[in-house]
Amino acid sequence: MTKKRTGVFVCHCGTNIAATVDVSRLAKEMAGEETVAFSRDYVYMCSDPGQNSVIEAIKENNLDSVVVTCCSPNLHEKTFRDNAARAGISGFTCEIANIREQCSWVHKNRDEATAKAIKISRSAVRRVARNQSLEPIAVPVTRRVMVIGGGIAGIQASLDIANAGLEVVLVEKLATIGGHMLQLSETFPTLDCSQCILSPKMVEVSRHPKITLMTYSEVQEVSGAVGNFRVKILQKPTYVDPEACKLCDECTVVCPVVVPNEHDLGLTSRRAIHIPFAQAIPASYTLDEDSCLGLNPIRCGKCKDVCEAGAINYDMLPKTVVEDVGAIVVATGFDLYPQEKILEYGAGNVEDVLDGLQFERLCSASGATKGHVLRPSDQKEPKDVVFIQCVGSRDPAQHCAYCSKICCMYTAKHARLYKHHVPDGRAYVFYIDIRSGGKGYEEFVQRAMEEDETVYLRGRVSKLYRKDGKVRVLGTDTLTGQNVEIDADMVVLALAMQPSKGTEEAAKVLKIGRDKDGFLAEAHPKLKPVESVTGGIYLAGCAQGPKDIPETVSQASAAAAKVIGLLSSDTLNHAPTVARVRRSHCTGCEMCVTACPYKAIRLENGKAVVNEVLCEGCGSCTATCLRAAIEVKNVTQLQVFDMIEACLTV
Amino acid sequence: MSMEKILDKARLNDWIAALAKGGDWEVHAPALEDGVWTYKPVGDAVRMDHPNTKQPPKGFSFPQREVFFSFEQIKGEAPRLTQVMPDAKRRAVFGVRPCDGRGSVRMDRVFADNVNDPYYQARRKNVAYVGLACNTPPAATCFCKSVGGSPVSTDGLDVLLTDLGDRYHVTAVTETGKAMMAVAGSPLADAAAADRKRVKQVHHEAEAQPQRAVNNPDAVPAKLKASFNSPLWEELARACIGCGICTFLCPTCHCFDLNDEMTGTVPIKGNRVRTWDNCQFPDFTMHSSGHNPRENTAARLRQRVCHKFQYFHENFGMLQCTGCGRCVSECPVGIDIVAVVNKVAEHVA
Amino acid sequence: MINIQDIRDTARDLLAKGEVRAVIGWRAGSRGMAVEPVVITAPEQADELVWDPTCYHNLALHLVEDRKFLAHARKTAGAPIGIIAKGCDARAIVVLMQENYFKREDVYIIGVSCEGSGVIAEWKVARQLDGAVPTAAAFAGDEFAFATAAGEKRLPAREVMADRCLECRNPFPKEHNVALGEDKTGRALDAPFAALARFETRSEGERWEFWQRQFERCIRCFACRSVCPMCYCEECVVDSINIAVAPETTAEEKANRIRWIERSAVKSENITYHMTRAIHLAGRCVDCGECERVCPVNIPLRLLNNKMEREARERFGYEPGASIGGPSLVASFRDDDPGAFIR
Amino acid sequence: MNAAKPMSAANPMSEQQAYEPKIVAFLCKWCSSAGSDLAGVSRIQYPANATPITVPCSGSMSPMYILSAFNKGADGVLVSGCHIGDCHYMEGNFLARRKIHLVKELLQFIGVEENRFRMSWVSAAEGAKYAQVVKDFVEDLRPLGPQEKLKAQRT
Repeated sequence: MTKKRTGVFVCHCGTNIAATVDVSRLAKEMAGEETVAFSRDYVYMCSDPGQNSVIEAIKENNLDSVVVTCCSPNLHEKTFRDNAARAGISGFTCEIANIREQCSWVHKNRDEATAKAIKISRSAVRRVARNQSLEPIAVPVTRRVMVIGGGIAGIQASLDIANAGLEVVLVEKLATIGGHMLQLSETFPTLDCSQCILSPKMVEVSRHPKITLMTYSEVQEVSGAVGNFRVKILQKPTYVDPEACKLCDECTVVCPVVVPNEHDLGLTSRRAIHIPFAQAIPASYTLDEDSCLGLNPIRCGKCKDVCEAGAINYDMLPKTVVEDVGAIVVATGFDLYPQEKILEYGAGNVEDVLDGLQFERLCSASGATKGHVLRPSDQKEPKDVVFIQCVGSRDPAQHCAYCSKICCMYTAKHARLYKHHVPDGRAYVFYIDIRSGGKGYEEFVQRAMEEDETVYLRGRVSKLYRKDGKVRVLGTDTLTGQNVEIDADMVVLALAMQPSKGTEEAAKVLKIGRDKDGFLAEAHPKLKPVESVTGGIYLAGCAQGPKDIPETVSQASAAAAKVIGLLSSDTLNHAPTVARVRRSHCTGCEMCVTACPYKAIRLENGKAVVNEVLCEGCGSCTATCLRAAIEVKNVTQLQVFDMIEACLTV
Repeated sequence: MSMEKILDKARLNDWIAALAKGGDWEVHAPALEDGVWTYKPVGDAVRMDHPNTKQPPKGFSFPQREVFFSFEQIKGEAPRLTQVMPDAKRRAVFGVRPCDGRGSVRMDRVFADNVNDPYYQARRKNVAYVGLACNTPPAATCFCKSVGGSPVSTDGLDVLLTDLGDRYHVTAVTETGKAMMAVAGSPLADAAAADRKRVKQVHHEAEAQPQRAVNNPDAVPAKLKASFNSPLWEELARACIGCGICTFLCPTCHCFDLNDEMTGTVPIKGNRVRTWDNCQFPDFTMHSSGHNPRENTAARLRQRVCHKFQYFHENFGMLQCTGCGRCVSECPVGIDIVAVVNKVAEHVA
Repeated sequence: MINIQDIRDTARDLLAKGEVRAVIGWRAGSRGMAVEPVVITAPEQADELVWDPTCYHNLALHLVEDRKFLAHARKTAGAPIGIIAKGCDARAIVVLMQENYFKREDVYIIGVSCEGSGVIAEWKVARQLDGAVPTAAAFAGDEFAFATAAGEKRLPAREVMADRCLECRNPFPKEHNVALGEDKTGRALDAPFAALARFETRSEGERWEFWQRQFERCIRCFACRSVCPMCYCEECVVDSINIAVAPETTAEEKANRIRWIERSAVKSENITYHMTRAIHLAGRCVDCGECERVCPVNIPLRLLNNKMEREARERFGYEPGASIGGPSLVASFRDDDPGAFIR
Repeated sequence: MNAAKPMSAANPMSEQQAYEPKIVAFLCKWCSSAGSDLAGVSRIQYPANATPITVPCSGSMSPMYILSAFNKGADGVLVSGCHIGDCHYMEGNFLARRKIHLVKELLQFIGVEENRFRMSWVSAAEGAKYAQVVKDFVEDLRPLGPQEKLKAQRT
């Protein structure tokens, strides 16, 4: 094995590093390392002249490897690896020593910081001394995409991707696509009808030749990696053949089972066999097996009897479908924070206290009251309506710490809609702050206050309870310092948004990370907002965090653009830092096979064999192998051993 | 001054104290620690009721680890070496059994006859062995007599003690031994005629104790030579697990390995270190090519046995084995060098 | 009580019918009372086989040796190999099969039950016999019978049995093709992990004082790993040179073996060696206690291995040697593994 | 006997002040290393005692790394990975949790001070937590003095 000729390039990062770390001493110390043939410091290594100087040094000094001691590898590892490649050496013989984030920025004492920077850099030098020159592995990709979730985010992403010519499989858990947006009455800040703008998109999805729609379906299992995922989907039986169904509605008439209608959030009821709503896509009925008397002609069978088209089939079975896709967009949306958890507001047990979505349904022309705002308890028009913002949001002590972002706007919208329906009514809004960032948003809120004469009260509601046929609301107006007491006909709570149950399930199945609040974690909060930490899996909509429709649509399109970019060529570059088996030491004990999270290792003739395409280089195998018979290239045990020594060198 | 003395057992400690004080000796004696008889620097009371120590006193002249020199390498410069010699402390080792005394004679042959090993010699010249004759019934594994030794042999010892019940009979064997006895002062009394007579009788009885035996030892070297390709070795080594007990506990095994131990410093520093090596380990004869000339336990067992009973004899005119029986009693699977030698010899005949 | 003739007949039969190519068992040794492992290949050798309380050896080790021997000689096994196996031997065989070291069908297990007894600890016997040299040992119910020059001496099993057998939880070889002797599982003369529990009452400082004395004594003869059926690696990670070489092994690989520890038998290196071994045995050690028995300097290695075994059992519900098909301890996990120690 | 006490009693005051614990901090690339980056970005100051080694995943932590760091003279060893459920490689930290539990137990069993070894979950968003983990560790290590138990003697 010939000794490496490493170049060390110490970056000052202006004063970011140089103010705390003695960069010239660092460069000098590194020159003393056995394998270092060249070492220098420079004010901005990542600048054009900086990068060019690295190329020059590589060529002039015949270097075969590079250590750049600078900022986090998350920022410039790619820069310097590409740069090394430009100089004709493998990018994988370039390593970054992070002496900024992990050193100069967190220590003040110059001697201590310099000493630590020397250790970090020496560690990188010793590591690179054993780095192999590697080339990326080209992996053929499946140019199909799965979108999970059929709300506006999933719909938008599907359409954008399909319009770019890629095949899309759209998986929706419910019997229809549309999501929460379809439940909304009008949308801020333009007050255009939600259904009117969404249903054309739904139709487009259903008719798009590149989109396969799978409703009433759930993703069960995902294997593989970016470029080549294999997804198992469970299609639940609807017991109705959508091809045969004539949408005559005879079946619902005879169905004896009446249950609350989810689409109307329980404000109306439906039958066990039902169509979620008139514009459902696919336009077909679903027999909900949980409430049905038994899918059995002996027990009931009325719907089957009445169906002239013979569309109803009690023997329909769940079906598992396997789809191969190259990328996945997760758009599994949100749920409202449960009203049951809001003990201070009666935990959902006080009549005429509604959540925001229920109020949407009250205002909606397709809703329970056909667009008349009538309170549920007595179907009378409410004259005093209290809207409470930040219910469950911004309350780290009891509920969610985060701001749900859209409640200020939709509460203003609710107040305005109410006033438009009941011009002589009085609308009160309790708020903490008004957050109305967005095009036309502030003006919208102003109009709610001024044109629609909504009374905005800055303060929290401490308590509400039923009193004399009304809801007594006790609050404080912190601006006047006075206690407020309102006997309301109806109260609407702007409940926090939380990740939907489906989001939680999707995270589990896809094994992607979630943040502390349970929303899907993006790879980088600023620079990779639509990427999950797992390659090939992208995020759209409220599954990633609370957002309104325009933002959701933007994010969905952004995710689509990422997917289209990813799948724009037939192959993907897979990092070559994958596991390698030392066959002489492998005994075939299979521990690595069991430990590998990617099922990338198998036994062949009694020895482990790595599928380099599936291997992500996590090193679980290395740590599990008792005989050091499997290691990740360029992070070998010997390299870590050398790094440990470098860290402890005196 | 007479060569023979009598030491009241109760005054053994006085002699040892005198050695430490008057003679500047660091005295070591067997101590029982966690069930293991080990030579330890003498603390309070010395007991010498040990059957034999688990390890022979070989380590006093040939420690398991010995630093030869330290080195330092600054990049681009010639390495700087500094020889590290053993300390000059004189060590008196009490309670050495005659088989181990004879072991020392054999170690001397290797490291101090034709070859000048400065580290060995520097230690050896400062070690004195105060032997203890074996006059209790021998262990089931003892066979010193059949390999030319005796339970009362003085070979390799400086002083020989013989247990006479409440007293020791003390004989100087070498000039060093005499000097050690000279610093004793009053604890060592002249041996009376009765004591001399008694000791002779004790020695005679000890030598008469029955032991297992290597049969016809004089013929063994030649027979082993003829056995080199015998399939019997495979059979004999079938149970061998390849551990290093037999040779690491042997009073005459002397193979070693050299390694550089780095200190994890900048500039690079380290020590060139000699450690015991072990012919029973697979890596002992491993070539860098992957070829191993002694590729199985049979070849390795043969090496051990033949070294003791043939090669050493060819080189130095004596059997290397001193019959201490450690390799027999400690073998995890009961491989018995006496049985092995006898079986092979018998087979060849 | 197992009749030795039954063992011999079984072995003879299997060999005669060619159902096995050899039988691993014990025969009388040449030094004192202890038996020695033997591999017999002919029916007439069956009469050499013995079964007594000095059958300490975990014969699974010799299965490993057999596989290595075959691999080295580039021979294929052909018929299965027979092995006489105590409870602990059988557990070891199960772990080896779990790790694909053998296929089940390649091994014919002649299980022998310890029947509520166990093997002796020689040092305990020596202490009790007070100078008398035993030349043979035999099971005698709750006692052991020793033949000495002064005639037969009997000692209570409880007094001279090896600690590992006193604490044994599974003295019956559950995995077997044929089993001899009565299943007396559940009999434990001492509570499992009794010695460990006693040791753990010591303070941190006392523990360190104890262990450093033990490890300082280690001479690195590697008898502990040589005798261990689980230490079947071609080459131990602590050996810093490349013994195992395949045709494709590169010069770089040969040069790049890590020296996790130096060859010097000094405290720090000895500790690292023994800790490495304990970690590598976690979930694999079946507590046959052979490492402790063979240690020439009496390092209580069972304590270390027991510690790992009990952790695996109590924290992870894992029992080594319980099933051939189960996942290995450190290659698997449960969602509710304890994590309170993590900040 | 408490090993910590004689150590601090034996060392004169000046040496005590000079003693700075040397920590090797194994950080997983995706969470803890990113978390430490965030500490940097947020300019959260913490002691310079811990030298980071970035490994792909806490699941890649061979127990040998920990033993080796102590053998080479680390006064403390830190292993930090993603929170359970957040592993970039899905299951690596589950494997690590089990394996490292055993190493930790073994270290304590042979009498190495509990505070010499530490494991933490630090996410990419927990810069402040990383700083706190290091701060706490250094404080806990200080009274223990230099780690001599497992450190190789090379003279």
